Amino acid sequence: MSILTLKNVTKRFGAVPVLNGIDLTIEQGTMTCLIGPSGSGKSTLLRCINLLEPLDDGEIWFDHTDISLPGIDARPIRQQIGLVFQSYNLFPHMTAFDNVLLAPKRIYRLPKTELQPEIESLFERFGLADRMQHYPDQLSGGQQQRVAIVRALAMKPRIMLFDEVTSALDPELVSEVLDLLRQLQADGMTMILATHEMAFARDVADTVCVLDEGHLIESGTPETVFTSPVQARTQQFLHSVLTRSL
Amino acid sequence: MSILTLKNVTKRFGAVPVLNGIDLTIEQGTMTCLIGPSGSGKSTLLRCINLLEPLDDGEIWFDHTDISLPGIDARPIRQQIGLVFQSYNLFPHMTAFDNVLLAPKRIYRLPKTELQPEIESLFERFGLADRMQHYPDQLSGGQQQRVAIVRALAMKPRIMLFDEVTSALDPELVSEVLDLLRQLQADGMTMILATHEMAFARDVADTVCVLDEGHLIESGTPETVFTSPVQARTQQFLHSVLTRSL
Amino acid sequence: MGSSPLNIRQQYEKAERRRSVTIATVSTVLVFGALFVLIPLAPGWERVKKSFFNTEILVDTFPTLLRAFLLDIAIFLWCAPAIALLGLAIALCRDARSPALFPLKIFGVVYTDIFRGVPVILIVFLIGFGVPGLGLNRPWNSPYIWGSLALILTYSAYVAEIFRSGIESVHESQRAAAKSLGLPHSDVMRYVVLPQAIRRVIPANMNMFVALQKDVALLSFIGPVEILRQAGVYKSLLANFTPYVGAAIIFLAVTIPITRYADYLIARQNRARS
Amino acid sequence: MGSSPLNIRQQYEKAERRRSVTIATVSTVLVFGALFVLIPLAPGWERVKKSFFNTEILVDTFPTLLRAFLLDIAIFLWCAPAIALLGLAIALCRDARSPALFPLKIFGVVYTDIFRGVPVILIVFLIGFGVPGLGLNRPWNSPYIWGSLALILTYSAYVAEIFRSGIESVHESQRAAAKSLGLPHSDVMRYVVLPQAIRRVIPANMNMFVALQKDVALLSFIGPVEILRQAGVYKSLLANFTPYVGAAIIFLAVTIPITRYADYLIARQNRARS
Amino acid sequence: AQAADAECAVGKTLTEGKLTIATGNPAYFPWVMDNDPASGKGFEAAVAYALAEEMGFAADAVVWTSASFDQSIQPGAKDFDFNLQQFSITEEREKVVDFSVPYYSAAMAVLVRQGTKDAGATATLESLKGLKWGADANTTALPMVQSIIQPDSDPLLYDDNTNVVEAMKANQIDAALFDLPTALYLGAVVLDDGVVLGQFPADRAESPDQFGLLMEEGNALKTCIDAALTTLADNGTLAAIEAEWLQQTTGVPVIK
Ligand SMILES: Nc1ncnc2c1ncn2[C@@H]1O[C@H](COP(=O)(O)OP(=O)(O)OP(=O)(O)O)[C@@H](O)[C@H]1O
Ligand SMILES: Nc1ncnc2c1ncn2[C@@H]1O[C@H](COP(=O)(O)OP(=O)(O)OP(=O)(O)O)[C@@H](O)[C@H]1O
Ligand SMILES: [Mg+2]
Ligand SMILES: [Mg+2]
Repeated sequence: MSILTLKNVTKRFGAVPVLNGIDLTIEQGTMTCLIGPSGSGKSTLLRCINLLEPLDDGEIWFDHTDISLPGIDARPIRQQIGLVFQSYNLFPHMTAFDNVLLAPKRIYRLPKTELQPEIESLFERFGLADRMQHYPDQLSGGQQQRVAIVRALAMKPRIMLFDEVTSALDPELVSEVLDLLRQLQADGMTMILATHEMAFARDVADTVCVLDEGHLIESGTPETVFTSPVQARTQQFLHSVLTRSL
Repeated sequence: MSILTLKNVTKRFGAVPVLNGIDLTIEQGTMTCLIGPSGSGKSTLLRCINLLEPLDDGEIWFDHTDISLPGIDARPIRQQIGLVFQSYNLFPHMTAFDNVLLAPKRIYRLPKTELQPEIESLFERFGLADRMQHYPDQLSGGQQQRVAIVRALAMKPRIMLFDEVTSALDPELVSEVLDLLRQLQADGMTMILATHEMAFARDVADTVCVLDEGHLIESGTPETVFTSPVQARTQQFLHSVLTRSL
Repeated sequence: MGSSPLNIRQQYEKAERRRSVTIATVSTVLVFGALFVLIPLAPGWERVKKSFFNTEILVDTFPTLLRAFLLDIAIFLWCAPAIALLGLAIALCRDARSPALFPLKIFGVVYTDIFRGVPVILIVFLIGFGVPGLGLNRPWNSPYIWGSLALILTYSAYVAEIFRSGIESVHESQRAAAKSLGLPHSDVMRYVVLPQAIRRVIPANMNMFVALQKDVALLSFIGPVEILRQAGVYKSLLANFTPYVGAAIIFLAVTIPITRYADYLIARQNRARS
Repeated sequence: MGSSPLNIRQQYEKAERRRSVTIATVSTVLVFGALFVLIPLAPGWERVKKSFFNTEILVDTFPTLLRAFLLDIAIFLWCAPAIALLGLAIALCRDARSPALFPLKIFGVVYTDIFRGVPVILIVFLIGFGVPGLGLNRPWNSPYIWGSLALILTYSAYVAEIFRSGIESVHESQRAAAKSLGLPHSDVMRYVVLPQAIRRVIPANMNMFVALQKDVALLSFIGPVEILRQAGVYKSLLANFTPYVGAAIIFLAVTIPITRYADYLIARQNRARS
Repeated sequence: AQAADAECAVGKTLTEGKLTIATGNPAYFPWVMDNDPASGKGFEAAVAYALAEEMGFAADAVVWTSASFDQSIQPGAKDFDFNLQQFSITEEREKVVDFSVPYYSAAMAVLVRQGTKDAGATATLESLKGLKWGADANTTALPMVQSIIQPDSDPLLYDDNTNVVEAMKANQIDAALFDLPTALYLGAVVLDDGVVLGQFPADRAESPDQFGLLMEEGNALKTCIDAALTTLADNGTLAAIEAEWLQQTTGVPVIK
C-alpha cells in the first residue's frame, strides 16, 4: 500500500532548477535510499516532503491528501513526517530529555509527568537511558544523532526522513546509527534516506533511487541499481564512489 | 637510509598526555600511513614533526640534526618538511598561483618572473594549469587540496606530511587527491599520511602505524597490520571501521 | 638526569621567562619614568597640575561626585530593562518573515536607522525638551522621565541590532529542526531560537550597557544633577577641572571590570565556537 | 492550463502578496495618521511646533549648519586614518604571543581599558584643555589638534578591539599553514592574517566610524564651532530648538546610508560564512 | 501701594503664597555669593529678595530652584515663577518667552591676560580685531563680538565662563567678552594675570545689553513684576544694591 506519492515535483531556487519533475511512490513499511552526487537535490527533496520548502510545481500525496497545496496548515502534517538532518540537530541549550519532550509537551499540551514514562521507554529502547540528562555537547556525535532520531519518533510519525545522518560522524561512530536504522526497519517504519553509505544502502534498502542534477535518473532494487545500472551517469557516479572503498 | 627518526616523542596539552613516547623511523622514499581512532594523536604527531608544537620530551632527528631542541630556528626546517591539512588550507584572499608563489618569493626573495616558469610547470604536472588564476572558493574541494599540495611542493621539501587530506571532501572528489599522492609516491617522495582511507592505506602504504591514545600500538606492513594485527585494540578499531564499507 | 633533554627544555623555558620578565620590568620603568620625569619639566606643568590634578580638590569633591553617581546608577537601572525589552521587540519586528508582517519589518528598519543615526545628545535635547512641552504637567514633564526615554529609544535601536545578529546567528537548521517537529512559529522562537540567541549576545550587550552607563551622563544637559553635571558645577565654582578627573576615575572603576568581563565572555564564546 | 496546480500556486502567491500590500498600506496610514492627527491635538502642540519645527528658522539656519558640518567632515577626515593606523598598531600589540613581548600586550590592554572606560567628553576636556596648558604656543595648542587627538585616542581603543576580533577570527590553521611553509612571523601577519582580518572587520569599523562622525560634535565643547555648536548658538540667539532638528536631519542624511551599507556588508558576510 | 502689589500676585504664582525663583547651577560671583542665593548675598540674590518683598512675599516665602537657559526656553510648563541669571533681553527671545523690564544695564568688557597686553593689545577696535576671540556661546557676547569688533579670525565658543577662561589659560584664545562685573571678577580671581582691557559703555546706542527676569510666555505675573521692578528702580533700591555688590567700574577705559 503506498503511503506517499510524488508527482512531477519541481523546485527552483530563484531561476536555478533544483528538482526537475520527480515522480516517486513510497510503499508503507519500506526503506528507500536516495543516492547521487553532491548538489543533486537529495536534501531539497526531503525538505520539500517535510513542507519546509514550498514547491514550484507538482503534487505530494500523503495518504489521500495533496499536502503540497499552498496555504495548507503544515504543522499537523510535519508531526506525521519526521525529519533528521546531517548536523545541528539537537537544541544545544536543552538536555537530551528536554529535546525530546519539547514538541509533545507544546503540541499536545500535556504535563511532563504524563509524557515522561513514554519518552523514557524510547530512550531505553535505543540504549540511551543513561544519557537522558546530558546536554548535546556532552554526547558523542553518534549519540546525538540517535537522540535526534528518538526526538522525531516521540511524535509518532508515520514516515521518517533521514538526510545523510552519518556524514558528519567519525568513522567509528557510524555503525551505531546505522544499527538504529536497522532496528527501525525491523519495526516496520517507512523510511527515506539520503546517504553516501553505499554498503549500507546495498545491504538493507528496498529501493534505491539515483538523483542527478534534480532528475530521478534511476530507481530499483539495490541489486539492479548497483550491479546493472541503466544510465551511463549512474555507472560513472557509482564508479567514482565505489572504486575507493572496495 | 632513514631520513627521520622519532625517539620517545612526548607531548602534553596542559596535564593531558596526547603523545606518549612515540618511537618511529621513516626511511627515505617510503609512504607511512598513520591510522587510529579520532583523538588518538595523529594530527598532533604531524604538527610536532613540522615544529608547530614544541615537544615536552623526546627527540626528532632529521638527517643528522635533532630538530626538537628548544630555541632552534624552525623556519629552514619547515621549508624541508611540507605539511598539508584536512581543511582551511589555502589562503582565501589569493589566487591559486599566488598561494603557491608567496613562500618562495618571500623566503628566497626572488622576483615573480624568475619563479613563474617553475610554478607553472608544477601546476601543469598535476593537471591544474587552467586553475592557476582562480580563487580558492572558485575551486572544488579536491582541486583546493591539490593546490595546497602543490604549494608545499614548491618549497622542494624532502618530506611531505598529510593530515587527513581527504576527510573533508565529497566522496566523488576523494580519488583525484589520492591519485596525486600515488603520483608523488612514484616520484620517490617520502610521505607520512594520517588517514581514514583504509583501502588506500592497504593499497599503497609501505608501513602502517596504528595510534591509540597517544601510544604507537602497532606498526608494520599493511598485510600484517590489516590481516593479523597483534593488539586487541587494533582488531577492534579495524573491525568498527571496516565492517561497514566491506 | 642532569643533562637529559627534559632538563634542557625546562632550562630553556626558565631562561625565556626570566628574559621576558626583565624586558617587561625595564620597559615599564622606562615608559613611566619618562612620563613622570618629562611631563613635570614642561613650563606649564604647575598650572596644569593645579587645574587638573589638584589633590585637595579631588578629595573634597570626590564624595559628592560619588553621591551624584548614584543618580547615574539609578537612571541606568530603570533604563536597562526597558532597553532590553524594547530592543528585543524591535529585533523580532525586523526578523518578521511573513509578507503580511512587512510593515512591522519596515517599522523596525526605520526605527533603528533614525535612532542610530542621530547623536544621542540631540535625541536627548529633542525628546527631553520637546515632549514635555506638548502640555504635560508636573510630575509628567520631568526631565528624568523624558531624558530616560531618549536614552531608551536610542539604545534600544542598538540593542535591537545586537539581538537581531544573535537571532540570525542561530543556524537555520535549528529552526528547520523545530519546525519539522510541527512546532508553531511562536514556539520555535520562544523555546529554540531566542534562548540561544540571547545567550550569544550577552557579551555584546554588556558592552552596549557600558556605553549606556557612560551616556547617562548626557542627561545632565537637560537638568538632572548627575555626576557629569556635578563635576561641571564644581568646575565652574572652583574654576578647576580636577572634578572631571574624579568623575573619570569613578567611571573607570565601574566600566573596566564590566568590559573586561564582557571581553572574557566573548573570548570564551569564540573559543567554544572554533 | 486554467486550473493546473502551477496556476493555483501562482494565484495563491498573488493573493498573499495583495493581502500583504494591503496590510502594509493600511497599517502605515493608520500609524502615521494617528501621529499626525493626535499629536497636534495636544494642548502644547502649537508651542512645541514653534520651538522645534519652525520652518522659517529651519530654512534660515540650514545653510549655516551645513557649512558648519564641513568642519565636522574635515575633522573626521583627518582623524579616521589616524584612528585606523593606531587601532591596528594596538591590536597587534594585544595579539603579541611571544613572552618577550608581554609588556606590549599589557600596554595594549591598559590602553584599551582606559580609553573605552571614560566617557569621550571627559577625554576631550582633559586632553583638549590639559595638554595645551603645558605651555604649548600657537599654533601647537590648537583645540583642533588636541580635541582631534582625544577622539583619535578614544576611538583607536575601540577600533583596536575590532581589529583584534578580526585577527582572532582568522582560523588558527591559516597561521599554521603559513608557518609550515617556513614564512617568518611578520610575513604570516602581513600576507596571510591581516588581509583576511581587515576585510572581515570592515563593516564593524564602518559602524565605528559612523559613531565617530557623531562624536566629532563633542569637539564643540572646547571651542571649535562645528554643527552642534552652531545649532547651539542659534538656539541661544533665537531661543528656539529648531536648529537642533536641522542638525539631526543633516546627521541622518550622512549616517543612514553608511549604516545601511555596513549592515548590508555584514549580512553578506554572514551569508557567506554559513 | 504695598497692599495693592501684594494682591497683584495672588493666585498667579506657581505655588500659592510662595515665590519660586530660578537661577543657574552654579550661580556665579558677584551675582550670587557662594552659590547660595538663599543667603541674599550677591547682586541678583539681593534684587530677588527686594523684589519679593515689594511683591508682598516674606523672605521665607521665597523658594529657590535651578534652571539652565535651555530649560528656561523649552516650550511648556516652567518650574519657576521667574528666572534671573543675567539673561539679556533680545527681540528674538521675546518671541518665545517673556522678559520683565530690565533690572541692570551691563557694560560689556574685554578680558585678556597680561601677556596679551604686554604684546601690545590696546583698547581700540583696531587692536582688538587682530586678537583671537572666545565667548560663551549661550550669551549675547557672541553677536557683539561679531558685529562690533569683527575679528580677523572666527571666534571659538564655549559652554560657560570657566571653559572660556580655561581656553585663555591654555593660550588658545587671547580675549573674551563678558559683562563688566563678570569680567572684573574673572580677571581678578580666576585668572592669575587677567586684565580688563576696556569696556563698551552700557548706554551705547545700538544693541544695549540689558538683563531682565525671564518668565514663561504670557505669565500673568509679568505686570506685577514689572510694576515692582519699576518701583525699586524709582526709589533707588536697585542703585543701592548695585553699589553694594558690584565693583566700581570706573577706571576701565572705554573702547574707541
Ligand atoms: N536555500 C537555497 N538557496 C539556493 N540554492 C540552494 C538552496 N539550498 C540548496 N540549494 C542548491 O540546490 C542544489 C541542491 O542542493 P541539495 O542540498 O539538495 O543537494 P544534495 O544532493 O543534498 O547535496 P549534498 O550531498 O552535498 O548534501 C545545490 O546546487 C544547492 O546549491
Ligand atoms: N591545542 C590543543 N589543546 C588541547 N588539547 C588538544 C589540542 N589539540 C589537540 N588536543 C587533544 O589532543 C588529542 C589528540 O588530538 P589529535 O587532533 O592529534 O587527534 P587525531 O588523531 O588527529 O584525531 P582526528 O582523527 O579526529 O583528527 C585530542 O584529545 C584532542 O582533544
Ligand atoms: Mg544534502
Ligand atoms: Mg586529526
